[in-house]
Amino acid sequence: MSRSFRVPGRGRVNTRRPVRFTFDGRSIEGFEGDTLASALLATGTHLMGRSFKYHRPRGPISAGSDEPNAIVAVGSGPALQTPNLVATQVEIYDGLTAQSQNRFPCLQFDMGAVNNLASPLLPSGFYYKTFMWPRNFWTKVYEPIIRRSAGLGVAPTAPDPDHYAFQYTFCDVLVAGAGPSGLAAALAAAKAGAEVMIADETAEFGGSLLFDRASRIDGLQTADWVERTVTELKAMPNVRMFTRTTVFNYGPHNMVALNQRMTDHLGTPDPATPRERLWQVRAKQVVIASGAIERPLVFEGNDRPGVMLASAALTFLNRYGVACGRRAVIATADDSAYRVALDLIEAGVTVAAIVDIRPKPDSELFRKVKAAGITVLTNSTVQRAHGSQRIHSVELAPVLPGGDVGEGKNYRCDLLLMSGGWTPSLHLFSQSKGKVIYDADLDTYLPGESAQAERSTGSCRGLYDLGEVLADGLKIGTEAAKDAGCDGEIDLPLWEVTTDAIGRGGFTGALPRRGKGLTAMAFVDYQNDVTAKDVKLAVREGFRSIEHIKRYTTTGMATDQGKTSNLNALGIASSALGRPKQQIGLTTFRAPYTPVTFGAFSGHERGNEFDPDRRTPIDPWARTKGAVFEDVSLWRRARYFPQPGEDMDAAVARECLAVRKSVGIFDATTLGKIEVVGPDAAEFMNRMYVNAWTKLGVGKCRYGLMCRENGFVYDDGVVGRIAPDRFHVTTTTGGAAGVLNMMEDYLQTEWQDLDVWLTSTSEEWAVIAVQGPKAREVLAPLVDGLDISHKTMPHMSVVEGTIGGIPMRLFRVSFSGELGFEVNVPTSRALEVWERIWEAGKPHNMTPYGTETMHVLRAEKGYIIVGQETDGTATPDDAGCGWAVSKLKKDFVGKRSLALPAMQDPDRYQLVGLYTEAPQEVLEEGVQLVANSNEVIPMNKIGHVTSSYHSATLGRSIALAMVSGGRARMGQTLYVPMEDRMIPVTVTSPVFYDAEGARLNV
Amino acid sequence: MERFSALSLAKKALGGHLGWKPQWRSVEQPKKAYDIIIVGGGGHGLGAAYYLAKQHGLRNIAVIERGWLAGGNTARNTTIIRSNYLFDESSSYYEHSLKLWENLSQELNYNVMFSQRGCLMVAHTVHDVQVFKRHVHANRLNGIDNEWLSAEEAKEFCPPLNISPNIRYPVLGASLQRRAGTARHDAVAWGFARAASDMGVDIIENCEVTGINRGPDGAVTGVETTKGTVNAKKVAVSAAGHSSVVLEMAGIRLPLQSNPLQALVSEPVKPAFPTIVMSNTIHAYISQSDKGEMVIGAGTDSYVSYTQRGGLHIPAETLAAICELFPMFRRLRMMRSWGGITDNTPDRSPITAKTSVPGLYVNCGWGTGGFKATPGAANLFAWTIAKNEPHPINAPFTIERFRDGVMIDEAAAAAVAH
Amino acid sequence: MLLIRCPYCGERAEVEFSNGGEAHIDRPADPMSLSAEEWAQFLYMRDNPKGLIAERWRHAHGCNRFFNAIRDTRTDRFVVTYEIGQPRPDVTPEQAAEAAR
Amino acid sequence: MFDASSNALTVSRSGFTAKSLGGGRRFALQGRKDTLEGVAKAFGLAEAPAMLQSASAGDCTLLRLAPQELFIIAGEAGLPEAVTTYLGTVPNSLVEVSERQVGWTLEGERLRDTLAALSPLDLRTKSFPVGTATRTLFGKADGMLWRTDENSFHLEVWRSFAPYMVAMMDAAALDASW
Repeated sequence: MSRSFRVPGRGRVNTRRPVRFTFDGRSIEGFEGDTLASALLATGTHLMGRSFKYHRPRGPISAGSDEPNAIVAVGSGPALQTPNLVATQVEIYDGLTAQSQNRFPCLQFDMGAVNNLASPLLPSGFYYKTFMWPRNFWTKVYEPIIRRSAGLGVAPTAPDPDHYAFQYTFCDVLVAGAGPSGLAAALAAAKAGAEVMIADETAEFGGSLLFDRASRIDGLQTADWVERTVTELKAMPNVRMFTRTTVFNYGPHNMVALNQRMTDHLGTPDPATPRERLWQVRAKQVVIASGAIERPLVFEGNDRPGVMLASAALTFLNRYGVACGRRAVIATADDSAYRVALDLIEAGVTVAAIVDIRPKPDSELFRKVKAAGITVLTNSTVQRAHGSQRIHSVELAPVLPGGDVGEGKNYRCDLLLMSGGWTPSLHLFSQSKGKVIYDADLDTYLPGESAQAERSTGSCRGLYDLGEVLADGLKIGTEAAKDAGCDGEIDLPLWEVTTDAIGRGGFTGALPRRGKGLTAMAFVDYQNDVTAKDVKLAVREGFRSIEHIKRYTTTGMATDQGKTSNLNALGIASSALGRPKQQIGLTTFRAPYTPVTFGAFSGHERGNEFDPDRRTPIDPWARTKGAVFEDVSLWRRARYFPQPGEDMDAAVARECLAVRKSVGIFDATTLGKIEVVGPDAAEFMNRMYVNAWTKLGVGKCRYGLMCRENGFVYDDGVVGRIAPDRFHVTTTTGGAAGVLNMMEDYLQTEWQDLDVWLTSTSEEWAVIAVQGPKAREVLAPLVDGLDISHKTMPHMSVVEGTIGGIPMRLFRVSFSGELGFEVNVPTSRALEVWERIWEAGKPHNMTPYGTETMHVLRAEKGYIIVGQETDGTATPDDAGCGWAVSKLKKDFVGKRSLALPAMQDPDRYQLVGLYTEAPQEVLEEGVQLVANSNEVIPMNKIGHVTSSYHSATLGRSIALAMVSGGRARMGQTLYVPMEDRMIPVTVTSPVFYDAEGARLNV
Repeated sequence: MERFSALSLAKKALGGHLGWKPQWRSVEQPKKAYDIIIVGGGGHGLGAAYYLAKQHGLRNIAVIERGWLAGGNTARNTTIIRSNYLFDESSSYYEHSLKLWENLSQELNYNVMFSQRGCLMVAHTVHDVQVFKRHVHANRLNGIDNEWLSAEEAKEFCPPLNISPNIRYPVLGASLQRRAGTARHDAVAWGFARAASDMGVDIIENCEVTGINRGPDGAVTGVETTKGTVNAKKVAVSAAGHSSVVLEMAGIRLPLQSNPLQALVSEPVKPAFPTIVMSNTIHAYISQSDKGEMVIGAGTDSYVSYTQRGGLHIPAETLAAICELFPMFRRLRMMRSWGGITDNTPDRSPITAKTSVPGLYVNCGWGTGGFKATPGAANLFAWTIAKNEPHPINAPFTIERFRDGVMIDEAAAAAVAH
Repeated sequence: MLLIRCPYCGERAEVEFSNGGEAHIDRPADPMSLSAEEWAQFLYMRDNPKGLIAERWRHAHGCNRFFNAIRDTRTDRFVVTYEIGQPRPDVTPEQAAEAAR
Repeated sequence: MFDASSNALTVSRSGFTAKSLGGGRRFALQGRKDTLEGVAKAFGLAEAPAMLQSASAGDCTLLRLAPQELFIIAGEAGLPEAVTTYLGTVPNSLVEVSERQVGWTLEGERLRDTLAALSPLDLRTKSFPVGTATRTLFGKADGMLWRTDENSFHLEVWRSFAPYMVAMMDAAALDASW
């Protein structure tokens, strides 16, 4: 294993920059520019992973993102070990640690491989047929075993310390893929003056040109041409170029998502660098240049390490300078593999034989290979590859007339290359909702008519000749730029291309074999261990749609999402069903093209920035006073202000008593506020609210209740009339945006005749509630001479004035049941005013209180909280607010629904109060009520508790409840069934305190 | 029907698995007439056929499917099964279903992998706590298991859960229904198809209903399809997102909107997530499949669409929420995403009912929650079709409830129909 | 993410908008004169077409105006957007075909 | 960084700065089209700025944020008398919102990249020329953006969103340098 498989003079890795990394703890040296796979292959290591189901030893079959086998974990530690990365994509750096996955105890000896021995018992769908007895064994016994053996890598267990960036951007032409066609298209579009973005998923631009040693463009080696072209593109100000960037999602309206990997290839990235950046690109035109993927051949043992795609071996050789073996056999159905043979020979690899499934292959390359004296077996097949953790030989056998397979001959080899032809990558095209069409000539699917502003170019639309590909790229790039509105004079290059004349070929399905092969395992989907037999079994069991076959066998559902397997599965299904491929169709291509990190989607929406954290201007003061906060929609509100040693109950009891006995101060800034202005303001309010507004005098306030058109309570709040044509409307904290939206909806779409306009003033005004018998005494000296006596300013009135010279709208309103004011002041001055009131309140032992005390105080008064007493199914009358509903108005939002018989049902849930028999017993909010103490499950429930508190004022507990026919049940005993007992409660009025309202009118 | 068992599997293994028969009869061409036609070959439609045959002795039935069997929402959901709904009407319906789930594998002789891993519904605000406790108590009195857990208890049940007080919306607690779980979605449909087919039900795929035929008396006489006219006295529509389209053929307007719903899975990893977690407040829904994929439900787009896709910003929002609740999953990767078409009613509760057209029945409006109801809805729909009247459990779930103002508003009551 | 042409602000990303359901459903002038059946039709029954839909959008995070749009629900391609109050525009067969594509 | 009561939230990163705006007053003026034209005349302008356009009159700037709305950025003196006089004669809604919003002057060569991390708006000069103003979404905060110069923007958000906005801009500005 120590002997190097590096080929001097080949490859683009930097042999002057050795890089040391570990794989499964083994220290290994590679070079700068290597992937993990190329560096391991350079040491002769093919075994890199274990398969999903049978735990079979596996090596890479590909050199790119389509790799199904070489799946590894990279990084170390509970936070950073990242599972399921593809070794053919992982770039190595000094200190990289990688581990193999899905094996125990180690990659070379894996206990899970016992599944392989049991494989005859584990065909597709075996789990649907078994594990059903005894019934409870599924969850307890079978499923845990299945789960432990499934899964690939291990998820991190500690939070990811990295961060991820996000960016929207725009361009005229987005080119997905920077192989020959992509580069040509980008160049043409850029020359036409288009703003171009071009992205490639690998570390270097060039695609196949980076490993094509045979072709010449303008006499240049292809890699040199790439360098020349990339240099030219980079020099253009209208071009943005991205490596390590996957175009992974083609959304509606030409919104295309890219994932740029920024640090994974670096050993010690600057910690400020985002690990990845997600781009959302709105492109006028998209050019898909996503290339084609070589297809494996399906034969027994095609998964043995050492079996790989011919193009992969060529890539490893020419891009990374690695020979994947010493002695190769090549199995092909396509001419391109002959080029691989020639390059291998040139690099000193022995090509023991080429086996071609086609009866009479013929091409320039074929003749070159023959001329080089290589054994070529035509009309022949691979019967079986031998070896376990590495292939050692392969049986090649002739296909006899009539289709049977004859006796074959074993060829010794350590490398078996396969080429079933090429599958154009249709993922992005298909995601764009373009319809794929079957091409009989190429025996594959190609892009059909575009559904969006998009074009495919190059091998992803079935062009394989380099000259054609480059010309196509130029043409498509020009057209895209033109359709994007850029039709500048273009001086298009004319490239002289010499290349191997690539003929055609290809094969889909399973290779012919000798015998039934009932125990032979020929893999279609490598990672998910789906064999040709499995596909046939699915068809045998009646699964005829390709989507059913995919789901029953799980083919195409592994981390590679079927890039190498889909067409072969289709081929096998086609033979088994006896229907042509075009009548069967492909499964849907689902985004993402390759897996994308969750973190990249979430970007900076994390921690406190997950959602805006809205704070009031009083928040800093509340924090210095030790307030405990709660989230109410986006706002943080002070819930209570505990003093040392106090829990919530103690703090709330103290705060409540302070308000009842003297005065409290409360931050009500988060209330929504809407200024309703215009000559038709009152008419508009009449239509929106259940109340009547016309007669509300200037300077007066009214409690407003709003329904939805379905008749159920939507929001409430006090409304003050500031001027005949101006209302100051308040809403609940959570309802602010919704109420404004609903108002705008009616105004803009139904009542365009009204001269009235709405402006949100929620954040214009901060609101300081001063509540309690001493409220007036505290405020009076502060309001710059304003007369706020009961006579001049009775309950439910509003006046404009100043407080210490600061403009103010002063409301005399109360949500506590005590004499109260709400001081509305400009938000930036609120803290100043608050502190002034605070100082003035000190002689009265003014107490700050939070939302919890606010809730208790209002519950003592029977005031509802929309969303707590009501839940979207309560009418105004249900909520005890029937009094607010105007009987005179001909119409208002919700009126027609309220007239439905069901809305008048006497058994509707109605708001009532409850007293527990034991005065200190506080019910749990949300408990249910029953009428009889002897109810058994399932019980006949007649209501539930919406609010429940200990009332310090009353020295006992109180509760509000919604009870069926509740108002007719006054005095009745109901029961709260708890797990262990029935709690008796008495139905009472929801107003527990000062029912006559004497305390308000002082 | 050949019974599935470990023994049958072993026997067939000896024969290289060549001896298996199709799981259901694939009928290419429908007969001229059936007693009952079910439009829509998803889990609900196939299940209805099964129960009609099994419990009501009606076997001359066709299930007509536009595409491939169970290719709609049956194939596109996140497989959460629970019954902890607030209102009695809903919880009875979903509990009826949950009870059927508990025996479904045995009943169908098809392992639907119903895994009762529990469902945690996480509370982030005081309001959430109040609402969830109301659910817990209401469920308990109905004999439906649902319990309240503190944040610490929730973490014990689901160790990856982030209960740090320092996140934007700290976890204040959670309700837990232990009997809730997940199942293998395809298996349910295939199991029903196999059992129904065995009792004589014809299953016709790739056959689109293009019209509903009615006699002079207005009653249903059959359907037009892309495979010709098929007569039947009863036509039962179970077409999820396409219900409006099919019912419109009989001139019936429904209170439905079809909206895109997206979901996604991560790459498979070893067991790292023991249960289902739902957070309605920050829109995160996650469980881990038997295969090891994290199965994540995203939000609904707000507009009507039949495209089976939506904007990427919707799953992005969900993943941000997932990464807040489970910050160790930030390095996991989205492997596959997809969209479905949900049919949503104004009160987010379904319709399983007769229609105003004699002989025409509809089961729709399941929104984002239809999978969990599969056996229950199928069972009650079959009852309704067979007896031409609803079962007491689905009696409230009529179209007329919107006219009468007797909605079953789980959404308004701050539950979410996931 | 859809690209939506606000009649007032031009093309903007979908996240700036909220959908407002079916368009051209006028609130009855005198709801109280309607039967329960008629009221339910207005309130709840909706076209849910697989094809062209006339729908309302609100440029919620922009000019805050409601407007109408014609869109094909099979492709999400817009035919036209227009101001509230304008009648539903006729869609030519060519436009319909383009939207359905 | 959290001090919601303070306007002094700023961002200073290489390539991007957000400096708090000074005082001044803000008015949301809504009315029918004729009224807006009348107001423009009262300001001494030939016509009201077109949709998404801005116009200056004395120390006031008028931003046409909606067909029925002119958002007015004014000095401490508020609106000219001619304007208030005119408004007294026609149906309209004039609401002072000076306190509702806080804002910043944004500058720097990575300005566009920074904003592009938060907003889906096309801010290329050809799509959003100098003088353009609009409301849009920045992450999860509504914002009002006005391009005052090729490389200078004026941004306002509702006051309580300021800490969020600053944190997001700061993170975006850092990312923009990579």
